[in-house]
Amino acid sequence: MRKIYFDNAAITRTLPEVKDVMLPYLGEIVGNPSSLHEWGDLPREAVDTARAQVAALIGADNEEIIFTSGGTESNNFAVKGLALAQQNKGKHIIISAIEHFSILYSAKTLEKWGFELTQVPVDKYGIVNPDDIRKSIRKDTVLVSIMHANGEIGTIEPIKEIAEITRKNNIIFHTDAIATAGTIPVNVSDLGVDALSLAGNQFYGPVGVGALWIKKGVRIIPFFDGGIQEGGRRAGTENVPAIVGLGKAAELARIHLSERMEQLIPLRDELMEGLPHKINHVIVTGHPKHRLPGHASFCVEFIEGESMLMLLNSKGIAVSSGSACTSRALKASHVLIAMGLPHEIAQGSLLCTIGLDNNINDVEYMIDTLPPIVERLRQMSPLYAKFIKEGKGGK
Amino acid sequence: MRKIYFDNAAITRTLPEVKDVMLPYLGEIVGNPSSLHEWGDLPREAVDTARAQVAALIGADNEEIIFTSGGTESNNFAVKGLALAQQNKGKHIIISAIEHFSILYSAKTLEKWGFELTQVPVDKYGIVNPDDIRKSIRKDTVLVSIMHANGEIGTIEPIKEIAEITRKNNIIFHTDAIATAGTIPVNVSDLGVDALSLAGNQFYGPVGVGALWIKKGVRIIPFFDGGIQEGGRRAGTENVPAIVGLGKAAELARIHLSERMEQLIPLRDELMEGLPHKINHVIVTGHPKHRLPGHASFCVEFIEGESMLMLLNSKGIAVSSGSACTSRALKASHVLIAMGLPHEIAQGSLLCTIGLDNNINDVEYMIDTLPPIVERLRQMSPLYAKFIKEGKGGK
Amino acid sequence: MPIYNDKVMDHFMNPRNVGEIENPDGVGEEGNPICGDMMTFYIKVKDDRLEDVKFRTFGCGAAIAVSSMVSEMAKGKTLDEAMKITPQSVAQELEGLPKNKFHCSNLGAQALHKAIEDYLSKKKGLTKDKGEK
Amino acid sequence: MPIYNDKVMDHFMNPRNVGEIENPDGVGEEGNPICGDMMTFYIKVKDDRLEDVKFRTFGCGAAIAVSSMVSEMAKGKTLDEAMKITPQSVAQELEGLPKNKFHCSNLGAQALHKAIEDYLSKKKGLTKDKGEK
Ligand SMILES: Cc1ncc(COP(=O)(O)O)c(C=O)c1O
Ligand SMILES: Cc1ncc(COP(=O)(O)O)c(C=O)c1O
Repeated sequence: MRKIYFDNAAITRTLPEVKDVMLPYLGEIVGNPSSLHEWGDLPREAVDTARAQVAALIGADNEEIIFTSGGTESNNFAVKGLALAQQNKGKHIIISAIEHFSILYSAKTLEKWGFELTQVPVDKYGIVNPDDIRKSIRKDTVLVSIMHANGEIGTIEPIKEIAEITRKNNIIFHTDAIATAGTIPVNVSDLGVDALSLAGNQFYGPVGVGALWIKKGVRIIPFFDGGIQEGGRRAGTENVPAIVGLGKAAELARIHLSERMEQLIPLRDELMEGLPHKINHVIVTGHPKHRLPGHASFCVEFIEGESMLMLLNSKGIAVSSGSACTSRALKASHVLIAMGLPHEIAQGSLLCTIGLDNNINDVEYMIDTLPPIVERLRQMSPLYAKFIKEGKGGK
Repeated sequence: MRKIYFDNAAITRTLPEVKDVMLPYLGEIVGNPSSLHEWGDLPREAVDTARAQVAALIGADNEEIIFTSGGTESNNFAVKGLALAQQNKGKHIIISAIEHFSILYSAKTLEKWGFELTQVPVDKYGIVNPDDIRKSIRKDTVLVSIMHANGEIGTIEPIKEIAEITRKNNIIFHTDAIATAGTIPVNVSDLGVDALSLAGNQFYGPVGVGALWIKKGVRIIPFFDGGIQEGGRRAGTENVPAIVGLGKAAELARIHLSERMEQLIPLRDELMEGLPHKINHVIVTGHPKHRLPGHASFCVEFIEGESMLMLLNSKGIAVSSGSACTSRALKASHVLIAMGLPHEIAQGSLLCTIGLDNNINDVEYMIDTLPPIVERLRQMSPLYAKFIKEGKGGK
Repeated sequence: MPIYNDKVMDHFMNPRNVGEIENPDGVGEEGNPICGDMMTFYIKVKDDRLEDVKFRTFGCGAAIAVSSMVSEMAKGKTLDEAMKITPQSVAQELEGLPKNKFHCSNLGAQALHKAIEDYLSKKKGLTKDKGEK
Repeated sequence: MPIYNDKVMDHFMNPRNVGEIENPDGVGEEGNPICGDMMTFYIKVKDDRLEDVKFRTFGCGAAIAVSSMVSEMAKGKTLDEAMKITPQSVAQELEGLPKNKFHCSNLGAQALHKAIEDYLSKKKGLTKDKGEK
């Protein structure tokens, strides 16, 4: 059977070039970068090279990059570490209503520790209005964290505009760029932010490694207490193979960024037009234009996402529903609800994230495969029966 | 030139069998264990297998294992998470004076958060007296964390005896078994502890992965906020290749544990006897018998560790001085100081950690190579000159 | 290891008794789309036995499989027997459900029970109002 | 990338001017073993110039390399010139030191300066007590 992987928001394939640079560090080369003897030299050099590669991807200085175990750690580190470092200044933080759980629940933890949290709303496309940030700022606001793009609806946020506001107000601004770094142009100076999270598994690098960029001079409290690795800011023996792989993935992403985007955008647009054209009562979620290159997301009315996902799976197609990272929670996505979608429509969330392995045939196969599946589930659905009888509930 | 790696406490070589099981997850198999489609099946199964392998190594139930990014995360998670989960009960914790920095500084962070910390002393061999734990327990003590063995002096602590005390007093007991799990028999029921940290890079598994075992029913506050991976206790996309590698390393360690110990112990004993026999004013640090199989540690008087390490390196031998993980801090080891060694003697710390790749020839080469190095540095040392003139300062 | 076993997958891929009964003797609805699962059961009763059972379900894979299994278990049973179908017995017949999907199997049995109760209360009414019909 | 550059390594592996001067004109000690680094410098002065410089050092690779470099830089210089040797100039001659090792280079220059001061204060004493000698 044909197999099509349309779930690149969940995890991307590690590229062969990335694997190749990791291999020597899986047994052949032994040594701890912190070691003073020569066994430490190669690993230390490899980590330094990777640091430069990651820095180059986002236009940062090498020493501003801190390696972490992934996106979730970077986000926990940023939100908690930046807030705690400033708690004498104030205890109010601002995030959006559609942040990833790793930001949202880190902020909720800060609430338990005595911080106050404001969640700014989003419009029907999932876009944060910079004016809402401006209005939410108080004298004791010390941190704003708004994601660069949302992995569930693909919408890209106006980070630059928000940064102008935080800068004027002297407030530290962190952005979760896990869905964007390595996928669209990300330059920390252009964006004007103070801290930025990224993760390897989102742009064809290894899983289990990420980075936090912190602008020189910005203070942060370490999240991992212990040894003095990463300049004393992140303890723990460096994960050399993964870091080396992240570096290579960053280099490849930097070099091939525009050609990758040129490959993905037409496929995305085809899918975003094709599905609602073929199936009634399908809503595109997220912004129609300001969105990630390979990201097409929908709500299919009257049916539930998991059953759609499973039937697509039976036809060889991998997609996601709701938050890619936590679809097992099976709660209506907080992102879709924040955009004003009713719960029953949010339940029909379908997320196709196209990657470098996909081509137009995959998209066409998807457009052909989904309609009978939707039809079948609708025939089973009491909501659809009601709608047909009463003409109610459709959007 | 001959190359001898005697720094297995810093990091061990990843075994080929471990690498082999990791390889398919570096590109060939794509998928997120949390995904509901079939791309999630293999990675999920692989993580479950690894969980069973790690559980088998320490005699635990599968669901009690939480995968982490390494030893430092496991220790941060345990100390902070177990203390915070019980803060309504009390805010006093007990650790030893020789814990790894990841325990020590996690405890110091808890102090900043309003907890009180007692550090129990150790004797001249680095052994914690269970009676000191008993005496330190207060009404509001909620957590005791004592390491199973110290990576710097090799001493194995009387965990079982301490567990009897904590159990009687209904206090949660965590042990940092990062230096022991996979190296000597570790069984959580035998030990009687409530939580235990381990890390792959200490027993020929991959770096960047560890585990925290928590006894069923023991409450912990997550350290990584975010998604619901690892049963909601550790957020973040699972590092499948590393987890799979950890599982394999655990299996190999379980099967070959006694033969590995039988290989290492004679080498260690040869070194521990040989060096002080060949060189005057060399002190064995740690317990002469209750110590890790491959672990030989010394203080060489009148000279400093790093210069010794560098001259050994120039002869092809890798050793450590002071804490393997943080030798760049270049502070006199808190472990040696806690054992009552004067600072100037602690500066001469030399740590040879023998691994599976070593044989008796390596040990003999070391015993032949070190004396002229020591002699040379002593000839340069003002302390030695003083000692020779005044007969003072030796031990 | 797929998240659902073969039996669950079979009932999900080939659900039995999907649809609606015209002029049903009883109808039971449980759950709501806001929570993610909703089931409507229709029954036809003859001689105190479930002559026919049909359902419509909005929900996840487990919800559909459970509905199908409940309909199959119920069909042909007496009303008393059918009222004894429990979430546990449904999950057992399905040879296990993922832990976080267990609530779905509650809904299946409950929707069936509601349909039976609907039938019983209608019958009571009918018995009382016999003359009028 | 080794933590020390070739020049530092050369001075560490082949330190110049190790040892003690018999009947030195000045002795300077800096640091202490508790902190991990200790250096003793011995000087011989002739016509206001450092005719000979020797040292003994207890410490890390950087401490030994710095001592060696200081001794080499100082030898042959006038006392005034030698007093102008700074931690920066030593580190520069060594073509750089790791950041966390920079304090070692402080000790080297300081120990030399102490030896010179020791000589100067002794000389003063000598000049005063000339008659007695
Ligand atoms: C925007 C965003 N932030 C954070 C994360 C969490 O990353 P991870 O699960 O790799 O730790 C994700 C995951 O895909 C994401 O899309
Ligand atoms: C006893 C002990 N605990 C904790 C650690 C920290 O482990 P890691 O640096 O791999 O995170 C080490 C490191 O060797 C150790 O020996």
